[in-house]
Amino acid sequence: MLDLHLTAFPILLPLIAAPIALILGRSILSWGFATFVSGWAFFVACQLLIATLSDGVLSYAVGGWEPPWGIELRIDAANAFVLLVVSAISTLVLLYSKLSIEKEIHESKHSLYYTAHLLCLAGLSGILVTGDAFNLFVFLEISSLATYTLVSLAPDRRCLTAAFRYLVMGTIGATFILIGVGMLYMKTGTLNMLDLAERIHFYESSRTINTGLAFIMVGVSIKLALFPLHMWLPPAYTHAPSAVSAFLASTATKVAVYVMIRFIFTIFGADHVFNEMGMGTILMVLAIVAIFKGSYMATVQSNIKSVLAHSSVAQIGYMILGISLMNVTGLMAGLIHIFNHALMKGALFMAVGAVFYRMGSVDIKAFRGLGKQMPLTMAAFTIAGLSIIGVPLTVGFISKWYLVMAALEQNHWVIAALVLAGSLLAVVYIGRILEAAYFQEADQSNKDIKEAPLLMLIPMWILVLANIYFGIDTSLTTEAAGSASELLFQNTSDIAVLIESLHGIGVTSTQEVSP
Amino acid sequence: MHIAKWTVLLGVFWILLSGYLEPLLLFFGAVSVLTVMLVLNRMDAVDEDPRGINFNFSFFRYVFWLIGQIVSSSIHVTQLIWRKSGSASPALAKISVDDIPKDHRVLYANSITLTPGTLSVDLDDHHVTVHALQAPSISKLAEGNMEHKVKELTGEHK
Amino acid sequence: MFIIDIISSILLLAGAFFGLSGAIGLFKFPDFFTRVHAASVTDSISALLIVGGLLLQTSFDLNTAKLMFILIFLMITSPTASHALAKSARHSGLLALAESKGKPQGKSTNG
Amino acid sequence: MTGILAATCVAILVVMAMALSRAISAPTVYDRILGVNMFGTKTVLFIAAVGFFMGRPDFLDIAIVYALINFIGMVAVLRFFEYSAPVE
Amino acid sequence: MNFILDYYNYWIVVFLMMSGFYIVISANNLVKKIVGLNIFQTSVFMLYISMGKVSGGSAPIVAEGITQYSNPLPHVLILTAIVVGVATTAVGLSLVVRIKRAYGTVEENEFENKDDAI
Amino acid sequence: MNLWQGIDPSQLITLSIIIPFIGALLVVATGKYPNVRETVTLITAAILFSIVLSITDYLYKGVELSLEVIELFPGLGINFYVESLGVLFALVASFLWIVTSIYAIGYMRGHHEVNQTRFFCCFALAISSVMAICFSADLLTLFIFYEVLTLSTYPLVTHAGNDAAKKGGRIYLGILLGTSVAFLLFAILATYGLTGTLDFRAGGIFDDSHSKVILSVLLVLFCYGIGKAALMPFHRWLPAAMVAPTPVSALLHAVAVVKAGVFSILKIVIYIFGLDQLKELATTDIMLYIGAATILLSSCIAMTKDNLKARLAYSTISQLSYIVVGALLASSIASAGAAMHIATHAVGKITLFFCAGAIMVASHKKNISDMEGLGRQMPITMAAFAIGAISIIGLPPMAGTWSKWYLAMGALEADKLIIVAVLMISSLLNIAYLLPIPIKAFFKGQPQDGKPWSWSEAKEAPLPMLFALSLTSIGCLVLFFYPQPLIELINLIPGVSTNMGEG
Ligand code: NA
Ligand code: NA
Repeated sequence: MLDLHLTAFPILLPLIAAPIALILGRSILSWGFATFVSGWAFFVACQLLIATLSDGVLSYAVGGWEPPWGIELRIDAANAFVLLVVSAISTLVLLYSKLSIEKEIHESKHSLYYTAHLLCLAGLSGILVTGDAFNLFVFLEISSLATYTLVSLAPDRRCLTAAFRYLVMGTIGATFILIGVGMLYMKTGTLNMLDLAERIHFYESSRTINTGLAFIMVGVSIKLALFPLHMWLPPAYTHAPSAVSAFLASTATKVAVYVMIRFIFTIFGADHVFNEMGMGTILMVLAIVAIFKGSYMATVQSNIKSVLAHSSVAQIGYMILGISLMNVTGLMAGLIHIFNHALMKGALFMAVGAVFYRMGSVDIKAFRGLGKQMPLTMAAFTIAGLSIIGVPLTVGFISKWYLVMAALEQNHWVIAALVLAGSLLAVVYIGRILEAAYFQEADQSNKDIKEAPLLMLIPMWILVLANIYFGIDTSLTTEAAGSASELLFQNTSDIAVLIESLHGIGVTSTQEVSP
Repeated sequence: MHIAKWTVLLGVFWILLSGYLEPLLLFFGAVSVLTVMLVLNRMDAVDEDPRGINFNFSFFRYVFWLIGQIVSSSIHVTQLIWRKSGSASPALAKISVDDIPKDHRVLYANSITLTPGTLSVDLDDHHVTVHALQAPSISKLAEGNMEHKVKELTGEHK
Repeated sequence: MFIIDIISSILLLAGAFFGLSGAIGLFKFPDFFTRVHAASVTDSISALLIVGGLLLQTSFDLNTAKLMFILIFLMITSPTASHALAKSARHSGLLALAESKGKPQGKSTNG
Repeated sequence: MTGILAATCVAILVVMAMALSRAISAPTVYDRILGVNMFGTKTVLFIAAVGFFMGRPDFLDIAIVYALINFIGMVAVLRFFEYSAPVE
Repeated sequence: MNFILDYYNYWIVVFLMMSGFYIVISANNLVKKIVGLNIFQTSVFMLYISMGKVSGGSAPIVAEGITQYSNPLPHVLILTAIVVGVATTAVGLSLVVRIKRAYGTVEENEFENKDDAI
Repeated sequence: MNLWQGIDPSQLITLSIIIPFIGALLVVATGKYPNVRETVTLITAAILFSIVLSITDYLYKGVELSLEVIELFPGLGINFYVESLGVLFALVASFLWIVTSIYAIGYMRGHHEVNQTRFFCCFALAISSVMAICFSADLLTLFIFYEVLTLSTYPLVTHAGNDAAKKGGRIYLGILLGTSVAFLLFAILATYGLTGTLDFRAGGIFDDSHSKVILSVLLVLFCYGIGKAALMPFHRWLPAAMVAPTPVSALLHAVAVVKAGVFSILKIVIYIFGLDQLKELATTDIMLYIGAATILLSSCIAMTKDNLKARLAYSTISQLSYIVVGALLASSIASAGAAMHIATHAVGKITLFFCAGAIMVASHKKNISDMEGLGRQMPITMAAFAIGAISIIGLPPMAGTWSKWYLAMGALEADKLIIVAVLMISSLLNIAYLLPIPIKAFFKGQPQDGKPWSWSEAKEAPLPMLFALSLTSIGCLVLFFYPQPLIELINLIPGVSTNMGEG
């Protein structure tokens, strides 16, 4: 059993490192320091995942205050898994950003960038690790504020309006969550998630709790950019600095997906949220629309980062679809896609960032003929692109397989077909870019473009190779996501048992919740 | 000397407000007083130290007199308010402040403003521009009664 | 001790009365500068009386000191605020009713 | 005695309401500042009065803080108008 | 009628929330959007505080002779939420300053077409 | 002959997949020295063929070869198992890889094609994935390497890198990826959902507990999901891929791509559905008639094509449907015919493509109408073309006769007389669009002075190409006279036999 204080490390390390990175002042120093700290946080995340997989849930009362009064940090397979993803991506993006921000952020703001990045990491880790609903809101805002700052650091002035819109929508989302949590507290008198789970179901069907649920679901949907509340994402990811887009696309929305999973499965109980409240169908429909709208929009953009941003909207649709199917395989598909999508989008955005580093533009015209001039970058883009399409031997295939399998288990034949059709759209928007890179001649101006520097290629290719490795050896992802979804379904069935004992009636014949 | 006086004053003020005497809280008090002093010091470097009004007995007498003025002029203005509208005959005038020492002019202007009915709109080197609700208020002011009282404070009896 | 309550009530009610009349003056008076006078009524006499009334409620303890501080603070800052406001209005060219009606300015003493 | 305090509180509230309505429907911007400033200083009195009415004189601390903030706010607004003074 | 009177605090919350929300959506000026956001957040603070009220409970500051207090927890939570609100407003306003410098205006309809033009 | 006696038999499977892969890497490594690169390709091809031969030897000895590589999903992963149908395809592919490499060396040099390294590398990768398809033990492995084959051949199709290549590549990838993801993957997942397994098992994995309606739908999804079998209307990728140089067409048509398609259909029919299950499905006949229609229609279209490679492309589409029809007749002998047709068609069609390439290199002629009297300049090529044509038509003494014979017998056994008629008609059509070419080449366009033909007039293609196309044309003959080993191999396939009355 590892020392429980370790559970606080994922938050403390980046939080303390953030001001130090600012004080260090010189870009090279704060870069080195930030990368080191992020690497350390990743190492801790690994330890935590191993510990949760072997010993189950880790609980740590912050400041010695026992839950449900004090704030409790609870780490189980689900959040340890996502934490691993977030800290890994953060480290790689930091490694990558040294050169990338040289061309995109003014020298004087470099330390600020690293500080904001570390704060964002601290916030995200906090959201994942905390077991207290209100504390979750606070960390959510910490990470969001850092995100708005990060987005606003880009040279292009459109990042400012994008950041502002992101701030407005993000704050509304977070405030909705605050209202929801408030309503839960109003009825149950507690904020500890587990305590909430038990007390919520003491009431047959309380309007306050259901309203709270509605507010939370909408608030989280804004945060994870589920269609139609995704308006803020495309401009933000398009106009943010490339390193920031890489980091956010792979982590920020994913953590929000985790929050939705946590609320649905651990606190409210999937059966209540999906069947009694009928949110299952709503999420399912929105997810499918998100898949098609996101993919379609991606095919018509000329700015490649905008293509990837819209593609993210679609990929989030896949995750939510997985969750809305309400079976273990579906949830597993959602959780695994969090991991897989982080690998894909991270690599893609890094590749685009490398193109920007050399070409100074991310328009599709800039990609012409890059197949020859930046072979390694474009190879990385191709492989990650294939992974988005879901070609076998890449992680994309694994996610797609589980998702369609989950749909078929619930014999939603139509949905299974729609998911496959959706992934074909990815062929179009990725194909378009590859055609530009490999079949179109570069115009004269960029004949002498060289390959991206090593420091950008290494993190990019680590992600690309991970895209392939975890597409073949799926043991880690399957085990982690598997035990996570088992656990989450265990929470749900505990709640179902609780309901039964409370009301002495048989649990209504819910959708057969196959563990 | 100036710094010591202020430190004591702020310390007392801090304790008055908090009412706690535990060492930890006193320490926090000391820290906040210190910070304020630092800022004050920096500000002092900005403009020279004006000779403060000395809080002697005559000052308190003046204050009580002023309160009396406030009460009477307030009553006067209130009557004006309750009477039919249009009875106010506002007037604007400049009154010389040459005879009042520089550092007491602020007190003089504030006193004018504090007593309802008269309002010091502007204060320059030679005049204070006064706006009054009723024209006679200005002439009353011009008689110099308040001016006299302010000058008494400085101990220079003409 | 009964007497103190009576006095305190009187002061409070008087303070309230002056406050209300000042507020009414705010609406009745024709131009900005006259309204400043109405406002200063509430700032000065009304504040004096109300705080005075409250002072009588305290038994000479910390609260008394706090009330005194509030009173002193208000007495110093409200005239300054009114002055600053009037000055700013004047500087930006807002004509007082007196000037705009071309009335002879009040008798200005010795130059 | 508490009745009188209640009355005073109500009176102050009325004054505040009138000051606010004056601020909203004011012809010149300076009337608005005057209204808002008056609203601010009356709030100080209101908090103090309510404190005594509810038997919690420690509200005075809040009154003090509010008085400080109100004055600083007033000065800040005036400085802003001093430099870029749009006269409506 | 008593439905409104009994829950007057919640009506205030709803009123503030909707007006804040409306301002955020409809305001053209970015600063007004932030003002709207603040009103919206304030409504949530009201919601939390009013839920903490214990009938007959005094303000949750310990004082001798007072036994019954309102629930202090919502107040503490809202202290944090206020800090978060202030931080968000600060970031928002700093963005507005930079938008003003970059676009020369803070009116949303004006800088909408500035970018599409290039 | 079994050169690889020493090592553990099931490792041979790994070798058969890894060797071409290493070959591909070596080709890239030695890209700058063409001669070294070519020898590397040839050696790798030879080694591979020897490995496949030793696998065949083990198969005859009844040694079970299986290999579990890795588990992708709980209970599902990449696993290999050697069975006779797979060996048949592996033999065809590995042998023809050698021949095509020899041919390609001549063609690439003769036609001084650009970025040849990429060609040989992708060729090797394609073969590697073909080997994996041959020996896949379950539908998931088959699907994975089916997709890898599509992707590794995409750069070959878009070899020229110009706009036409891009358009061709777009149709190629669009249809193949589209059908495989939308239909095939969906069918595979549905099968797994229904039966809980994807393993190829003799007699099929479905049983009466599964609803016939769903199975019928699955059959349609599988048939159309395998776009490489070029069933109409999903056949347009094949003519679109004509943009690629001839060796690529040879690879696509004869060696790897289309073969993988029909091979997969046969495997699914035999090992997933099982022939007797097939009989009971409503859609079997529907797909059967679609296959028949494809045979006839594409033969007709082939006649209209003046461009030789286009005609050969449509000829392939129709020939592929022979195999699909053979499989769907749900008779053991028809399946035997289908399996055999894989080999015979491969040999025949590759000869024709080699000739087309030779004609292109030697006389820069693409259109059939310009080929009159070409026999005098290119006697060997034209002779080979004739042999290949006869084999495709299915007349003795060429290999094609056997497969068509068994197919006809199968049709009779399944008493589907209409199919017998279709086979007849299509053979006639084959004659119509293939035989005129060599005939006109030899007997038309005599020189005015009536001088008898002499070797001096010959302007043949480069030697390696000639060697390759004559080798394969001889192959057509050999397979006719000595079909025994092939027939033995086919009879090893469970439920498939070349003699009548086996049901
Ligand atoms: Na006055
Ligand atoms: Na706020």
